[in-house]
Amino acid sequence: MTDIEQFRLQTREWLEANCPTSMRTPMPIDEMVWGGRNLSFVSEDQRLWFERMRDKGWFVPDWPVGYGGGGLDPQRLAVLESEMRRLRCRPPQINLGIWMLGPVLLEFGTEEQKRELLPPMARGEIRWCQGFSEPNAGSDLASLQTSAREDGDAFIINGTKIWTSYGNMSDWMYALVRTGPKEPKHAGISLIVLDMNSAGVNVEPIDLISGKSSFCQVFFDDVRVPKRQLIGELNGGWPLAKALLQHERRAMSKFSEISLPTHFDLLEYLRRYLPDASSPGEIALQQRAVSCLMEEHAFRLTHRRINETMRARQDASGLMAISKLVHSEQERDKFEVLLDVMGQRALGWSGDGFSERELALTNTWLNSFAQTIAGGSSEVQLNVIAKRVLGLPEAK
Amino acid sequence: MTDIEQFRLQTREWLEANCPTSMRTPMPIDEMVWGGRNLSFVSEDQRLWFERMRDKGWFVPDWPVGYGGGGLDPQRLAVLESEMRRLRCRPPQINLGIWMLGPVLLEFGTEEQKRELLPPMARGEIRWCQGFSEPNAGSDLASLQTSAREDGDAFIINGTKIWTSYGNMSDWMYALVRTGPKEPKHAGISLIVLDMNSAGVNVEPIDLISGKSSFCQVFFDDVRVPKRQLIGELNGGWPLAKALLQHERRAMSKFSEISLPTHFDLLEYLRRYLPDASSPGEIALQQRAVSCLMEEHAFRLTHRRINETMRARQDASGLMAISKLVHSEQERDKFEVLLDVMGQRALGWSGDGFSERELALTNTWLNSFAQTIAGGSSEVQLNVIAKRVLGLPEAK
Amino acid sequence: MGLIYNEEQQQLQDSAREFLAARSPVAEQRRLRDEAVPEGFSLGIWKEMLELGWGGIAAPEQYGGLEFGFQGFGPVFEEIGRHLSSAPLLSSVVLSASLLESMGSEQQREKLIPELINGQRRLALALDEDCRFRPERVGLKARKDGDYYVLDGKKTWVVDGFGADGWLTVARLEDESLAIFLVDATVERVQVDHLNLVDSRNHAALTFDEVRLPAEAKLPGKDALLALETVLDRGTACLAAELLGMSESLFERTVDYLKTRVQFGVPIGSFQALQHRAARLYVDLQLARSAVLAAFECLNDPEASATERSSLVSLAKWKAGEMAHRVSNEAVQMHGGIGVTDELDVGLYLKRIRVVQVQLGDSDYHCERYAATLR
Amino acid sequence: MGLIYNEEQQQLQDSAREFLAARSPVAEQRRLRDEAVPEGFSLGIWKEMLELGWGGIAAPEQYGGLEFGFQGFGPVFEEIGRHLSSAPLLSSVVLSASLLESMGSEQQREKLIPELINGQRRLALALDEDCRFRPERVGLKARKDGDYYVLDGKKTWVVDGFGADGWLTVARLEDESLAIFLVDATVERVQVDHLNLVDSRNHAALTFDEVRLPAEAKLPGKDALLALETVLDRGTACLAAELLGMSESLFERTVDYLKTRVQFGVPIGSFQALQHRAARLYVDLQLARSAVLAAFECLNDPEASATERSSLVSLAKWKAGEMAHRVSNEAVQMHGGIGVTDELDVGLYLKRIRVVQVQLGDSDYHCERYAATLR
Repeated sequence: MTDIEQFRLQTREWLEANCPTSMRTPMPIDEMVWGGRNLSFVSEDQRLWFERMRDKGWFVPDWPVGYGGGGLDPQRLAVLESEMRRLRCRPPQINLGIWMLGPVLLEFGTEEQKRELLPPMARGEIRWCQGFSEPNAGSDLASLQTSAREDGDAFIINGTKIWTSYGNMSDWMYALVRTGPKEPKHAGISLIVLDMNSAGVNVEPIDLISGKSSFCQVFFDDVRVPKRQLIGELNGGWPLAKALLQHERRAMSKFSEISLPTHFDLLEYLRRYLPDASSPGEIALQQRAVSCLMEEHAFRLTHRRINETMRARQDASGLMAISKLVHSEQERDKFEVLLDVMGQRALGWSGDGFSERELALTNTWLNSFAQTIAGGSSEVQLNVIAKRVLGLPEAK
Repeated sequence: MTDIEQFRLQTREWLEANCPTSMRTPMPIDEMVWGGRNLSFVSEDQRLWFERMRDKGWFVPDWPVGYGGGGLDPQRLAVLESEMRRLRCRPPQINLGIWMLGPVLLEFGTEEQKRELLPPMARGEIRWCQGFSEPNAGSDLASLQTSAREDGDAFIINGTKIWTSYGNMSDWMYALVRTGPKEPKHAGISLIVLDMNSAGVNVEPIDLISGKSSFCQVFFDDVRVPKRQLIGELNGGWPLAKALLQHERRAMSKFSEISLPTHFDLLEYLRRYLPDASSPGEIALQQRAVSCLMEEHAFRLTHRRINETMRARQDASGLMAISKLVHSEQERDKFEVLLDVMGQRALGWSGDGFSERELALTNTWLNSFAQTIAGGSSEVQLNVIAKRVLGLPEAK
Repeated sequence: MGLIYNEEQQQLQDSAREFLAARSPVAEQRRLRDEAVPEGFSLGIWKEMLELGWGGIAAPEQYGGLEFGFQGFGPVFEEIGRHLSSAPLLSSVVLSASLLESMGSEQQREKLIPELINGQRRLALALDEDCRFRPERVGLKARKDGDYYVLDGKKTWVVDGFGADGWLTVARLEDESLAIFLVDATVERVQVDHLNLVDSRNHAALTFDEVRLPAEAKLPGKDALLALETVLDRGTACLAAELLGMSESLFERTVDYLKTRVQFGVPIGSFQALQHRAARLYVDLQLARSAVLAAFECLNDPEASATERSSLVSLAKWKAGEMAHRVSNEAVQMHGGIGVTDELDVGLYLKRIRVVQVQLGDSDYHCERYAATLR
Repeated sequence: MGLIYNEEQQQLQDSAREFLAARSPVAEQRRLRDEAVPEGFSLGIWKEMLELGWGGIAAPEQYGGLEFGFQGFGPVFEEIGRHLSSAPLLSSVVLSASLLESMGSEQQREKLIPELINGQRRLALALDEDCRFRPERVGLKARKDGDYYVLDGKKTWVVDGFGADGWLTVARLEDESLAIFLVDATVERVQVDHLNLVDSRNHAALTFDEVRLPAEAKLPGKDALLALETVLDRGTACLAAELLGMSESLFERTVDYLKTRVQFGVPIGSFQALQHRAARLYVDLQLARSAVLAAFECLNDPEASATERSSLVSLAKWKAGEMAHRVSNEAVQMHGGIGVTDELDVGLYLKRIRVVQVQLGDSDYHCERYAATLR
């Protein structure tokens, strides 16, 4: 038996012995364990699974042991992941620190920063949030304005960050700030990390058209951050930001893999709310709904095609470039049809007059508007396809 | 009785006596009289009406008598026009010279040019065509390349013009040419007139996707044009071109008033080709066709609103800016639906297998593609609405 | 009138705009929502509207109306839409007073119409039973029992039904014909449930559990379905005007945003893709306005046939609905991240537009109805 | 196979592309049109295609086929579309040979399939009678008369029906069931009219005036409708692949034009509005490709149910048709003035796309058929 085969065997045994069966089921969004100072569990199994994986260093199986990781090589990492998939193990902890900041720290951080920041991250003791977008810097990140002025051994931060997920429940933030106000836009940006408990940090959750949300706006009012919390070079944040954004894309896809967003099956609703279409208007609506289902079907097939293309080691970049655009727009289109099918029943806001599922549908519908904007708006996606995939010239 | 009332009475009597009754019916497109050297008539009435109006100078009722016009003041001109409308008199002659070049000559021409060019125009002896567009200068007229090089008392013309309507049946052309190759784009353009019989002029009709067309491409190969045929200043053609384009818009609307384009009534075709929609697909198609009819209805109402707005002396410029766009796109959309309704019956090209009307429909459908391109493409129309009506900033 | 507002209509629009901007701006709608005012409107502002004479715009002088003509509601509802204002003008006046005028007894008309016009009384129309609008599919039963009628069944989406003084309730008689009953809110065995929709207005569900009504509660007029159609056409045109007003306001906000919001160093309105999309919205807005004005012109024309009327009203609601749909979606998208926050008014418009799109028939319904006029 | 071509399919595509680019480029289609070749294809090139083995791609070895599997037709029809090539591969092989295989007698199969595959014989399917595709609405009657059948009625849009050696004709028997007759072209009282459509291909109308056929002309297989459905699914998938190939070629030409055509001093492809529209076409093309490949995968899978098959085939034709429609309209519009001239190939693609969109069912038909699989 090779070493790898042996590792697979041991891992399988360990997982079977240590992953509670209730942690081998699909994970509802409110059963995610986020780590951090205010750690809490909804079940004993959840706590056990968290602690056992933490003690193996397997929150971050491929990080060096010295920083609290599992020290696995890529081959062993792949084995662990495939065994976890096989048993359908839930991820024991979810944390932007691990997914996004960690890899960047490993690449760009000083030894001191790694020793200070990575081990608590690897133990799930700190919940991290991200400070990138600003009210005047959405798609155009380079024009961010939150400033970090040098003052002795510290930076003084002023400004505001927006769309920070769970900003109100996080312990630390990694943020892009402007340290070089006179440099051209990209050149004056730095990456810093800061404790959300620092004096002068204020967090306000943002109400969306769909109601309460996990997004926050974070305000900085003369917040003092020690200079050693600068990651990378002063004014050298842009390449780090790009690295982080790449990790973000990977994290987003991982996130969508493990989370179970409420899915509304158009066909099911058609059958329930329009069981026997008889008038011309109803029949036309039904056919429109079917077109919508067909578009979804074609997209599911395209998703499969992406996987097959990658497995065949062919170029799938063009297909991947359309994926977010198509998915978010199809969701929006589906809700438009659902609204037509359900009439006012799809427009309930609260109260006993509507079923829970109907209210969830309204909520998801209104959230769908954010999906064609957040994470690269449809317009940005179209620009990318036009330029990178089709090779059309820069807009004049 | 005022002079004007008397003029109205006399005009009415004269028209009733001199306009043959067959010339008081709607005019099919192939019964237009275009004037020119190769004048021909399809009926004796047509010839009579042409000659009688010519002899009154009423091809150009408001031009000075000295140039062959009728010498009417604006008030009398309005009377003549309203009396002709009342009797539904056909226009006795159609000529781009009268509609477009004439007014520009009257404003910008030298006395000599007026004496030489206007009277034959006023008698319908010369058929004029227009040389503006070039293969590389469509929407962007200022980048035209047909050159006129000075050589003694003449210009030598080289290059090509495209989309010249009836170029192969016209006697003279007014053309924009580049006389100042080094000046910035607008500044090096001049307006000249030339005899299509000149040596070196070659005309080729353009075949369209719909088949034969009245559009031509005109080639100039060292064509010699006397300098006195330059209209306006050397390199001063741009303002004249703008004036001509304004007359063109007016001429186009006049032309669409008097011509009877083959109209295809969607409702009639729905009744004939989809008399009893029964399957869901057919019903959905029918409802789609009805949406199309509703859009047409809303546009007809908008047309009426434009008229009412203007009569009330309110600003109708925004509404007028959408008119061409909406009309041309609705026509195209209508044919898309007609194709769905009629299947292959809408796709006949020739032969006995199709009715004449079916073949005309195919032809009109294919021509409809030109309508969203010619005379200011839909893209140009949208730019105009965005900038002039909505006041959005110039595209960066 | 015609397809542009005449002088009186223009004056009405100006005064409505002035009044609503001052007394019932979007912020007021936000307040009503945040304070969860159960009626969904402010009684005080409603009284002020009636003092301006809005209640009597179309009503005959003999019942205290101004007899201005139905055309007067066009500019008023446009402005109501523009300011997202909320009031029982549609439910109690346009629908209920009109229905009483055509179906009520002389006694009912003389007593009730003036009260509706001056706000002493507020009625609502109880018609819908399904999630899609189908006025002919009435299942609520009215059984004759001696001198009484007994009503049994359910109504839903009763606009302004909560807190109303009564409901004009459409019911099916034993012979399958339709009848309209004036059900006083004080009557027993009617359960009223508040339905909280995304627009935070007043919508109610009514449950009639063997409700006994005196015979005179049944409006005596003949052919309830025909009367209903006429009245619904009026209401539908008003909703189309409301959609138009909302969309125009939302479009103006969006164009302003395109001019002022800077990204990549330029106003985003200089991006050609957004320019073309904005231009297409403008086109849609203009076509919708023409259709809405034509509907009011027709409603005001005593010579217009029922077919003409339903054709033009359905065209107006269809086109205004389709247009409002596009405008609201694009408004959110073009505002980007901030467009999905509750802080901006864009979301309030979007939500109200969706509700109005559905009320009294959505696009599919009105397309079908327009098609029927082509036969 | 899967949703990407495997190695054999890739080879087939490469060789088809090479062959068609050399022997049957768009210019050849233009020549056939200008010379008004009545068959709409070149016999020589057809023979060459058969020599390449295209006739035998799916046919069993026992009848001289290659038994490569139906998946082989995907890349071939894609390339046929890309080059606008014209040949009776669909009519004589995909439709007719398949139909004979499932419905013919052993004798018929053994004699005819090899002849179809090697081009000795050419058959066409005579099914349509109406202007919209409805395979179940067959009106042409077949009456039994002693040892004979008498056919009476009309067929239209018979693809490659002109000059064919015979027509597989779908007829309705006296008991209302469907049957398929092999009608030899030499038989009397069949009138063949050439229908000249915008794509200048071979379309025919057939008139059967009391045509007497021997009893064995009726294919003996059971359940003609079921067999027909299977065969039509194959043909439909091939048309979807043809649409895909045409659209991809047209899209590439358009993107090239956007990059090279200069207006106002810049390539028009730098205008953002056009960029976004081009990007959306790319999206549509990719979704359509996935659907087309899935249809071929399913047709090649012996375990797939009839429902799965019709669902995926209808999805492919629907999506490819909708996509091709958009691509062709935008290709003309983006090419501007020159896009409407006959000089450019854009118009030839547009016209062929419109015909293929309609053949074997347009988008409405396939949307309806897909819907039926959801029940």
